[in-house]
Amino acid sequence: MELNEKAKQLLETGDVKAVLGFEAGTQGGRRPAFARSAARAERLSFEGEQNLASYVTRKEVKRLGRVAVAARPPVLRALLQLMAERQVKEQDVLPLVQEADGQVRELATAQAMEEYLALSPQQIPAADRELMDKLAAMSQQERWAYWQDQLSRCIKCYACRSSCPMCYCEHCTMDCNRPQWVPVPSHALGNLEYHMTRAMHLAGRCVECGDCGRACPVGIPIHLLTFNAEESVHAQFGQRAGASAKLDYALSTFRPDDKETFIR
Amino acid sequence: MADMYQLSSASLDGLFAALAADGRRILAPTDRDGRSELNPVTSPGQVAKDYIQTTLSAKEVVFPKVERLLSYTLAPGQVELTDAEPAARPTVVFGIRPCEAAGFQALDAVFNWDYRDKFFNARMEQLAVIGMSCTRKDDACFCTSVGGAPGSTKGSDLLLTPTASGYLAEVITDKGRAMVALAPGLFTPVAAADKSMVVELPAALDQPALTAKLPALFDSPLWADQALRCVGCGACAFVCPTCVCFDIQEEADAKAGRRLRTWDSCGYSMFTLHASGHNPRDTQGARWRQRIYHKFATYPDRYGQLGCVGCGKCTRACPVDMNLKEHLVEASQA
Amino acid sequence: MSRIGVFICHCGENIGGTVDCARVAEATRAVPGVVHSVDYKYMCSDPGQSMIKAAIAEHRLTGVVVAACSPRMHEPTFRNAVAEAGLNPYLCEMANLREHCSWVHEKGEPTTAKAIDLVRVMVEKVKRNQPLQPIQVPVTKRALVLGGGIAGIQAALDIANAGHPVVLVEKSPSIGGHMSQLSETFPTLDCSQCILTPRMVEAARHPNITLMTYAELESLSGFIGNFQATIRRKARQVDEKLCTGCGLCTTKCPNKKIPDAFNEGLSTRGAIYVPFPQAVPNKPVIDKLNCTFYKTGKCKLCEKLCPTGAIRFDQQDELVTLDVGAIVLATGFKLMGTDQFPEYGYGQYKDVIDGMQFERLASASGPTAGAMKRPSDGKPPETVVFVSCSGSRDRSKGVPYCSKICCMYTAKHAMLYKHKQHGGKAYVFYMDIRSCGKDYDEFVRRAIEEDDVAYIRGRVSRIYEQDGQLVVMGADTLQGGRPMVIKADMVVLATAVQSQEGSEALAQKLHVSYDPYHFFAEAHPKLKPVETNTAGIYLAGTCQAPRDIPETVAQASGAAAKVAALFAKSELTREPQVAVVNRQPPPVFSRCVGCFLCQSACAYQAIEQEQIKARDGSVIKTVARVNPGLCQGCGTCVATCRTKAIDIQGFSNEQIFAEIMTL
Amino acid sequence: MTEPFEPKITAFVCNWCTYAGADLTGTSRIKYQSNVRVLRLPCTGRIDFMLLAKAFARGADGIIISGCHPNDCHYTSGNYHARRRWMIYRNLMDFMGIDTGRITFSWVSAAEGAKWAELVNEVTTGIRAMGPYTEYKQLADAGVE
Repeated sequence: MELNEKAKQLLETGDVKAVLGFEAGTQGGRRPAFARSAARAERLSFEGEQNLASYVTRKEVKRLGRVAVAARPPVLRALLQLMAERQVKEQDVLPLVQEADGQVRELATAQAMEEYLALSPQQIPAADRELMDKLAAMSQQERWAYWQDQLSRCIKCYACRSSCPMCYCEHCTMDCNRPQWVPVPSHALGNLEYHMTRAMHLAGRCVECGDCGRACPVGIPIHLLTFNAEESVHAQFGQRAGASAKLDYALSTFRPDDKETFIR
Repeated sequence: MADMYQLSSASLDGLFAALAADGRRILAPTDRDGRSELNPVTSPGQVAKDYIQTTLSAKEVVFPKVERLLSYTLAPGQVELTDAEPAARPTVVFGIRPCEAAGFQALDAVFNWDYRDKFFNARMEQLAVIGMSCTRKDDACFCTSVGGAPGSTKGSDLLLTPTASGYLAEVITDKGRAMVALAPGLFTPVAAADKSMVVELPAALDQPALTAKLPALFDSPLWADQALRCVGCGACAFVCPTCVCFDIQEEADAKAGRRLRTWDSCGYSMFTLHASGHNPRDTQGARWRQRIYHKFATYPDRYGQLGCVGCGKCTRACPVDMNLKEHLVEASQA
Repeated sequence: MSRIGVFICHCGENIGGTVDCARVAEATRAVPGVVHSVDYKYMCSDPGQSMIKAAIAEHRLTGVVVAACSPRMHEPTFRNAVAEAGLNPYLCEMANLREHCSWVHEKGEPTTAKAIDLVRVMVEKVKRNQPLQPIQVPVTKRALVLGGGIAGIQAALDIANAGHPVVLVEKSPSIGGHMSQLSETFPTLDCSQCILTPRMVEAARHPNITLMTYAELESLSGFIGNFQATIRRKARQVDEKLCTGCGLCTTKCPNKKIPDAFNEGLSTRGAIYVPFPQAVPNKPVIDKLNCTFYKTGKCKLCEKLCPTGAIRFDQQDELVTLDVGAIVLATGFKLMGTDQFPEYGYGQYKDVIDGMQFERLASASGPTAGAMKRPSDGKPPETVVFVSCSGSRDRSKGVPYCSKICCMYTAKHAMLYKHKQHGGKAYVFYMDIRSCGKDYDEFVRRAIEEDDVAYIRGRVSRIYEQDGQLVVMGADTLQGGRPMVIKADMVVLATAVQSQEGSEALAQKLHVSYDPYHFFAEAHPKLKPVETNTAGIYLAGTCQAPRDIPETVAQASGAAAKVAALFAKSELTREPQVAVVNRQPPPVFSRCVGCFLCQSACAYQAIEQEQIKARDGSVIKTVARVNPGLCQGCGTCVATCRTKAIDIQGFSNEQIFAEIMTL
Repeated sequence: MTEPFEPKITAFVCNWCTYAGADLTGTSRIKYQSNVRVLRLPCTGRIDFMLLAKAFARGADGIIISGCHPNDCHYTSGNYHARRRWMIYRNLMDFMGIDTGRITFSWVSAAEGAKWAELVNEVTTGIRAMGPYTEYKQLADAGVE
């Protein structure tokens, strides 16, 4: 059974009010698509890249009622993290995964999601890993130059923030103006502080889907920043975002024997 | 009618040299890992080959993403203001598409509507546009549905159209004439315009009809339905050649500060948020509708022209492929 | 628009000698918002303070910066002055020109420049200060004391005598604790029971004290002044109201072979028993593990015999929840068992006993009625070896600390032995003698000089049994480590004092921190020795660290005094420097997204959930709320909050941000 | 002849340990270089990483962050939370090419007046040798037409 048939079924039985998957888009591309009727469900499939979990926290989507979501591991991780952060309730989403034999399986409970994820190792795409290593090998000045060049092209359209499943805050730090933590204008300082802050706010919360980088209209690899933050959390504290629906946030817990090398 | 010339591919070098010699900065599409963006160039060789569009629009040349309006210093009981002077310099934008070239007029409509914007005008005066007719198109293109054309001269000072032997150069304005005058030797007059290489793009919708029915569609569920996919970022607005919304930001401490103008977008949930907490456009559906109506109802209403040139940059930049053409077609069939 | 007054103090020459105060005042005048800026010799002096008060009135100041010494020194002084002038005290800040500037830098331009910066920073801060009101928290004037030993009894009596109700909870069937097991007490050698039992009775009779013996704390919630404690009253199987304490049941119980814990296993008791003759309450309890009925389903002899029908086999544990305003922890200690010493026979040798067992042997109310008889064969021991520091100060035993009481009670034991066993020989192996305390060293000297107890400075390496005797192998380090071999009839190990069973679990229930050995941790080792890091919970006695009776009693009274002080007012006042969660009018309500990542960052459980509801009662959103009674104002939650929805009064984001922007 | 570069050092310290420690430096009359400007916060746990970024944006050439030693936190665990935050933030800054050599983290207790003086002197001397943090200062105007 493909997603479209499963979707029809779920919509007809009323198990869900909408099914979130992918459909054919412009220039042979794929894009997210909502189906709220069996007719619309026809075009749905699993084939697509965006992390659909970023939709389930939107109030317009919450109003639809329970939604089924075509889910790859990053989506499941995002959903679990969102549950841990009390943004989504287990009963409000129905993740659908495609088994090796093509069958569509429902992962109705957080536990089912956790078990499914346990079998799919999380790793950064080779190309990204390569670039991160390349950057790590550079001198600090070279890295500075690299990011200044990249970020100079940022226009602060916030496509990265809007596409991120964990950037669900109704009132982002960027929108705080008493004080104005981060300059709103997209100048060098505004851009640097925006991306730095975003990365820090995703440390221990980033599910490494890479959607922020994918969304960037000018092609800045900003996902590497959140990857870096997430990876250093994992390396130093052994925690991974989205591993469980139980909150385990590295930066609001501690161990008296946390090991660092730089504090005098 | 405009005077027309033949320009050989080779003589572009000469043209660039002449423009540079005249002290003009040349901006043209260059290639950066698969995307093309507008950058300073000195020779035609640096210009990207067979691009369809740059990601960002040329509007940033006259309406930069961040510009200083004024600065000030504070002392007890006194404020000292210094107006900013736009650092406008002679600039030629080379090779942008007719759709995008047409966009400048939509910007002008706002910046010179009830108040003449010093910064915009200073930059406009220094700007000359050498457009380049389209020989290719993609699924995002729909200029022909909004009164434009792949070979349209609108908005260009000089329009180049590729031909078998080089380019057809159509001089549209005095600014164009002045550029030709910089290197007359390169331009050979021709009688007939050969635009055979210009791509065909059938209109996708009847825009006047759509504009006419929009008022009736205002309360249609269509917009909310289309907007379900929208993630509410500002990519579409920021790459748009005609989107003109800006925010004024103050950066100051106790003793001094500056006032900046920076791009803004009606797609943001906080764009219309009131201090009271009330938000007249509190759903993405309402915001998406605003975007369409602003361009296809309000603009014609107020400025007698459309707020869209059909370049499709928004569609290409959108992280979730909110295809504008497609949505307009859907609306006109609704 | 703010109207800030700045007052630069010379502190005589302390600041004035290094910093050009006049220039600082002048430079500050140029800062927007500053309407008054002066310097003066001594701002903290009366004229100095009056100067500030006058300026507040004259210039209608909205904020005051006093540039003088450290705020840790004079902040209260100046805030009071400001308050007396009718301005909210929290609109006054201090710039530290002395400790952080004039005292640490040379006279000169850079130092004055720094002084100017420090003042400007505070000006920008105070511009953004909010008037704050001290936080009032209601107080339930009833105390809970956990532990019915001498510490708990003393604390309970003191609080009760101060006029406040106290609930005294003891997990065993009787109050009294370890002290009731002691024979005599050092350094006076007066009988422990004689001085303790009157206190026990007083506690039991006191109108303000409710005794809950054979009970334990089940759970605790709430915060200072407002705790809810749930107590489990374990089933005695005896109706305390009906029971007259006649003792018929205990004497007739067919089951006689149960080791008597009160006598440290040196005697036996029945399955229904009273721990000791002077027990309070003097009511028996059925030991369900050993009672024949509970094992076989038959017997119930006691029930048949009981003249008042007080035996209740159907009795169940009951849970009672109490509102209390303060808690005193007095849960005491335990002694390390002799089985922890392989080198001394793993506790297998009957005649190798610990200090508490010796107390029972020496006690007139003990199994031998105070006669010196060794456990194995009841033979009077002619030679007794006492080994101090058994386990204490020994990392290999996991006890690096000194148990503090052993030196003294070992001297006491040796004396008691000598007094009871004329001609007997007493040896004491010791590392060094710690007898600091009133009349303590004199006491030890008496043991050595008058009762001629042989003190040997050295450790005992091994003890083994050989034809009815114990061979003690040690060394005398004062004689070049000369090997010592003593044939003894009994050995007394002064085993280490350890934290009570279950201390860690209890600490976690109470959110009280504890040390690596599970002794409860005081809030400050010097200045808050009876407080814990959880406001409203206090410490008494050996649950905090090993200590002797007088120290324990003193600390118990200290804890009681803290409780009495807390109960002196019906509301307690706390500094308003606490975190607050952003609130806004609908439809936003709050910037908080309700992710509650802040919750686990709070060391004080101060972050609660608050449901924002619509008129119809439906929940619109759930957001964080900071309980000002619990919040201590560290601000960790503030730095954790992504949406800047939590801020901290007095060190707000706007204030700190402005300070940075000034530099 | 231009005058020698004097670095601007911003220090973020907790109220209970390092601020008190710095007070002790004063009462002990131990001298140190005057470049540092101390900002007092209740606890290192309160120090939002963005405050550090702001100090750089304001033109600080060096930053000191200091609080109670592990186990000594007045608020029992604020410094532990801070430490974790810094461990991540420092990595990120380095990855973005920010010069982590310009930020010094330390534990200075209320009893370590001398350590505070040493710390400030070492940092000041070190940063003076490194020169002004031009790279970061330049951000202020870059990207503004």
